[in-house]
Amino acid sequence: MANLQVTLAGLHLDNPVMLASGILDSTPGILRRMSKMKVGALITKSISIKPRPGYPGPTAVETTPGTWINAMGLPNPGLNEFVDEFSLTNGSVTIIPNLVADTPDEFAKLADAVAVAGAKIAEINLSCPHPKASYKGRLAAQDPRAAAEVVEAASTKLPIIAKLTPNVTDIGEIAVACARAGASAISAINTLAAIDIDPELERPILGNGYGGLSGAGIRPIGLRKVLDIVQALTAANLDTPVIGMGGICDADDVVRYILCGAHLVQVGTTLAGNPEQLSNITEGLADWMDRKGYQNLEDFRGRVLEWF
Amino acid sequence: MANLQVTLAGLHLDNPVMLASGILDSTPGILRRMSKMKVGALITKSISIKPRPGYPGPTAVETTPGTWINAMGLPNPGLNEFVDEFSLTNGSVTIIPNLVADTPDEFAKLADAVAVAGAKIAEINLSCPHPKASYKGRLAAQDPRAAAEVVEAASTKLPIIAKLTPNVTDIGEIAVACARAGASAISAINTLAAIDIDPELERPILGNGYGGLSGAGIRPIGLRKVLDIVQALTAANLDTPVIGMGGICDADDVVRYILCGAHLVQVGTTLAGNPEQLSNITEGLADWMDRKGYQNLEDFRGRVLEWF
Amino acid sequence: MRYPTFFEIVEITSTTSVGHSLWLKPNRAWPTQPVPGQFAMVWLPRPPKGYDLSVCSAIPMSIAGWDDGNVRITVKDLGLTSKALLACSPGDELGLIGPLGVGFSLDCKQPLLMGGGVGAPPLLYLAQMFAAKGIEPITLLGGASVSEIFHPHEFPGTVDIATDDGSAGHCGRVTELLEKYVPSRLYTCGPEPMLVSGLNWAVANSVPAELCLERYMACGVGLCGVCSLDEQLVCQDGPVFSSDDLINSAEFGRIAREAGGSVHVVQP
Amino acid sequence: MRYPTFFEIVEITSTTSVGHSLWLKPNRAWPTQPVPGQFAMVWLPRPPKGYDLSVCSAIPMSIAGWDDGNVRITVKDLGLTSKALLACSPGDELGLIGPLGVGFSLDCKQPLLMGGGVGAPPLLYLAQMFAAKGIEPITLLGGASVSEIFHPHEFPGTVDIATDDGSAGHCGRVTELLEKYVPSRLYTCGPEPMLVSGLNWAVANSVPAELCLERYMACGVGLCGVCSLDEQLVCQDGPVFSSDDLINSAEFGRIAREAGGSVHVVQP
Ligand SMILES: Cc1cc2nc3c(=O)[nH]c(=O)nc-3n(C[C@H](O)[C@H](O)[C@H](O)COP(=O)(O)OP(=O)(O)OC[C@H]3O[C@@H](n4cnc5c(N)ncnc54)[C@H](O)[C@@H]3O)c2cc1C
Ligand SMILES: Cc1cc2nc3c(=O)[nH]c(=O)nc-3n(C[C@H](O)[C@H](O)[C@H](O)COP(=O)(O)OP(=O)(O)OC[C@H]3O[C@@H](n4cnc5c(N)ncnc54)[C@H](O)[C@@H]3O)c2cc1C
Ligand SMILES: Cc1cc2nc3c(=O)[nH]c(=O)nc-3n(C[C@H](O)[C@H](O)[C@H](O)COP(=O)(O)O)c2cc1C
Ligand SMILES: Cc1cc2nc3c(=O)[nH]c(=O)nc-3n(C[C@H](O)[C@H](O)[C@H](O)COP(=O)(O)O)c2cc1C
Ligand code: FES
Ligand code: FES
Repeated sequence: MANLQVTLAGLHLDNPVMLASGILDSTPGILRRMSKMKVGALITKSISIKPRPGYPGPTAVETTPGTWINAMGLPNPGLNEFVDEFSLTNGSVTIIPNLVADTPDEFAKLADAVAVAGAKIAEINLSCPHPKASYKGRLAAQDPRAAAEVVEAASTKLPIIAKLTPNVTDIGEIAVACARAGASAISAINTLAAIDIDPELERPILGNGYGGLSGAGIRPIGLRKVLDIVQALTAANLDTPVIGMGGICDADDVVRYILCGAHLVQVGTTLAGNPEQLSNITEGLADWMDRKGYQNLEDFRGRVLEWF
Repeated sequence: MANLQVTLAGLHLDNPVMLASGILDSTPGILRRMSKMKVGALITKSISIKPRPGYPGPTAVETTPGTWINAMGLPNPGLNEFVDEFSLTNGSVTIIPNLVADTPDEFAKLADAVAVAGAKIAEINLSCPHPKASYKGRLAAQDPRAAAEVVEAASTKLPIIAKLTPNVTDIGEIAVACARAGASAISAINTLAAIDIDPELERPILGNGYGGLSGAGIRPIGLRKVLDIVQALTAANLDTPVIGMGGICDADDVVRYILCGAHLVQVGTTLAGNPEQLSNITEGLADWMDRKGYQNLEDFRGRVLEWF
Repeated sequence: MRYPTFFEIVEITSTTSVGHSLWLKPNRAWPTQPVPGQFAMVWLPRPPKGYDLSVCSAIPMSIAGWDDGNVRITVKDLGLTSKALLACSPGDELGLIGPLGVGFSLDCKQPLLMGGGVGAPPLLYLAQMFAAKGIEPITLLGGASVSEIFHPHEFPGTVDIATDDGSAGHCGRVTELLEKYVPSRLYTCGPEPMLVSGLNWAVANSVPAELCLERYMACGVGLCGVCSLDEQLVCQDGPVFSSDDLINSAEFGRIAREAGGSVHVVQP
Repeated sequence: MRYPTFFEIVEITSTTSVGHSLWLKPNRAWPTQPVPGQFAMVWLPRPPKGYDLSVCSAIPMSIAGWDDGNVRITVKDLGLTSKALLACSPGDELGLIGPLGVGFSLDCKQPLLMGGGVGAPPLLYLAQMFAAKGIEPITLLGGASVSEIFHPHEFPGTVDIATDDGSAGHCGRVTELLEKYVPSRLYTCGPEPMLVSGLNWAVANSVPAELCLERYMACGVGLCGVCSLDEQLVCQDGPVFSSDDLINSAEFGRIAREAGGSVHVVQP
């Protein structure tokens, strides 16, 4: 039987399949359900210091089958209510808070609070691609120095996964900057900057106008970005693990990411209307490894790198 | 009846729907077929100075329905045979050569040759996203100065459409640099950097490994990039027209791009197996305008900009 | 594909204090007829004058009727978006994503329906579906006073009314009417305390029950999780739940969430 | 979805000088049985030792047979990729995208088939399909000498042979056999000059004809246009064309293209 175990910043996980931030993870109840799946860890919805109600709807629309545009607007109850209500210590599955903020100081404050609340590791969202229409600046994850500053500030408190946006010319450069700044892992990709327009009404579809694309259609883009990150880290002599995501729908897609060098993966959009798919994916990965005769993930991780 | 006419660098076109470079345009015969469609202009396959046989296959694969990854490798017979065989002057529809080269000088040489052969305007491909695996540098269209240099060199010979890659942090900045350097129009988007992997064989699907994503699934990304370009040009007080493309499958999609400020559009991948769709798209656009009571494209162009 | 369909308001009827009914005609037909209890996410692409789009959202609305592709919704004035919906006129356009969620089951010989407030409209659609199948439903309608009772004359079958002030029917809670009946299933929709009483009665009398619930919904399509009730998603596993689903719930009748997921206590 | 299926080579048969036949078993079944005349783009994900992947490509190969989901192709040694294909062994894997293009029509009472070289294998599959329908085909096979005639014993129905050196059957061109027959349709596949003679004979004798053509194919799926024959796409509108399609062609029998689209003249 295949052994799916993997470690992340010293943390032992049963398998490399994680729930992605923002999908079926915004309340303790739904996290409890997801923790019953065959899953290595659960990432929470992005948590900010103050509560955020989210953007006006529509917030999520399927643009082609299996591919979605969304602008939820990072709705969350805010740090205090989050820490009060979400138990980060006594679940059967590791829960990893995802943090979002505007400044390195705020990130450090969030990291401190979740560490005190028992989190062993946190993911930081450097990469929300749908700022309000008025926002014109770049995101932290679009600038290597800004990204490094945030990672440095947050990782004094607990190990940090730096989550990157694909909306950059050179994602490898950002990944290297984050790894050098102390990130324990790099995760990618967040959603692709996108909009959709209704031709009948001549207006944007989403309440927020701007949104991010995710789901089946973006998988070849996510694979390319993960490959770029793995290659850049290797070239810089860094062995920071990479968490791949973007369009994973089944076990084959997980295999694709691991073949490109990902240590772990996250699954998001495909669970819309089908949360149980998360377990199927993990089971399918074990089946695939058994069929191929692989004992451990290392037996095939990064196997396609030689082709590029 | 709606008037679909539009001008591009002084050239009068019957309608704003063009055939995109690389799709059904690599021989005089297939261009003749496409010129019988209801189409404003036809862009040729990218032409280089020397002949290029293209990459080994597989060259094109559908990753999700309607969305494709390809790495053709810019196959073309080279400038001399192109100029000999393709008539750029006496067709019923304007044929616009698309040029690809490595240096500004080469671009200028190509531009000169097609101008001599009768071309009234040329598109330059600054943005091929699937260089050979050995290539590590950035593309011209990923650097505003490099892009401007190429545009400047080529546009001394004839009016130039600068075709941009979406694989950049800030496409608006590149568009402004090209417009300032003398581009008569900006076209976008070329394909998104992508790869696909076969999990059974543990190798890349495409012969070239690296490829570019196009077709239905990328439309929301194309729309966002075109919006970014239109906003950046407007902010810089430039009225350079924009040619939008990426995932256009029907007349509604054309409307979406024009609502975002595109003056013209190009259609590519959706024609795979269905070349006649090009005429349907143009007819559908006329029907939509009639139903909406629009006389001219200006009546609705850029209409959604107020929302962003 | 969970992509919006746009509907033109063709008629506004039954403008009672419980809610205005909007009849909506789609620009692209829904592939299947909705099941009573299913809902749609509804929004105003261009709100009427005086209403600010930036504070309007997409909100869940039960399907309250179906006429050959046209959809009825019934809106109660509750807040910003519902006010804007109520200010619309025929000819205005709405966006709908739907039909969403799991509706009521229709395999029942002697259905008893119990509705309060804007819980009544989906039950009207349910009663009409039963009548179309030749089954005569009994419907209990409750409200503070007669003006709050949703269109009893529209319901096929028997209608039994209760008002708090006795201005129509039984003077008291609508749940007090339950003991008069021995149905094969109870179907109920309305304020959560009423649902709790209904569930208790059903369990005590071994009557299977289906209850249509409300929770704050940010996406409506099973992506975000904010509508969770314990481990269930109201937008996807519900909004209709069976008594078995709810009997051991830690949250039903106790807590609900607002935008962002903040908890508030359900008023008894 | 035009996405690759991977096939394991299960058997290699009929290793004649015309071509080796590879029987291929898919890892994922094709949804429909291919029509004779259709083709697949075939490539070697991992070429056998000594063959360099970087010069192998995906090349078009006619479907030469079908056995309950297993596909037969017959490969002639023509260049880099075909050499590598011929060096494969049972157990090796190939990638296929297909079935692609338009095949032969099967509604014909008295079919006459004429094949030369590796034009014969798709006609074998066609003859087998006719036989399965209870129609007895007549097949004319041509080649330079007897060793170049593709497996005449495998063809159901009558087989009539011509060789340039007279080592078997009629001494001369296969097209010289045509005048012996009055078929209801001519089906032909092989070297282009043979196809031209076939077309001329068919037109002169008012026999409808279907001709299976070859052109350089870069994508095989109707995206790039390089396989064009006049305004038609051989990969999509063909590879089987009717006499009507070809009779006024400026390119058929005259010019073809190589990789990149460079023109060369078809040798008469
Ligand atoms: C499955 C379902 C079916 C419903 N059917 C109907 C119906 O047929 N007719 C009807 O009038 N009402 C119905 N509602 C309630 C309706 O969705 C709310 O009244 C409406 O969302 C209020 O929005 P607002 O902007 O007017 O109010 P706001 O000013 O935003 O808030 C008023 C209150 O409405 C509720 N609310 C606000 N936004 C949402 C949201 N996105 N999702 C859920 N609740 C929200 C909150 O409790 C809030 O405190 C239904 C709710 C659900 C969950
Ligand atoms: C519809 C169709 C069906 C075919 N069926 C068969 C078959 O059943 N058996 C068989 O042996 N051959 C068949 N061929 C021919 C076969 O595709 C070529 O022999 C093969 O591509 C040669 O590739 P290579 O790498 O071995 O040769 P190369 O060394 O690359 O070139 C040799 C010659 O083969 C031709 N060729 C090369 N690449 C291609 C390409 N991508 N598309 C078309 N022609 C190419 C060119 O004319 C070239 O000059 C078919 C061709 C077509 C178009
Ligand atoms: C509805 C939705 C909400 C999301 N919210 C967040 C979020 O709060 N924080 C974050 O870092 N990423 C968020 N994401 C991005 C996902 O975590 C993930 O990076 C992306 O969707 C790509 O993976 P997928 O294609 O499997 O969904 C969200 C995505 C979706 C679809
Ligand atoms: C098979 C194929 C070949 C292409 N070749 C070229 C090319 O030679 N030059 C170029 O500038 N763009 C090329 N492109 C990019 C398209 O012109 C277009 O920018 C892109 O595909 C997005 O549009 P679409 O989604 O409508 O296809 C090619 C795209 C495809 C799918
Ligand atoms: S409202 Fe988002 S999952 Fe139910
Ligand atoms: S081979 Fe590309 S269109 Fe036919």
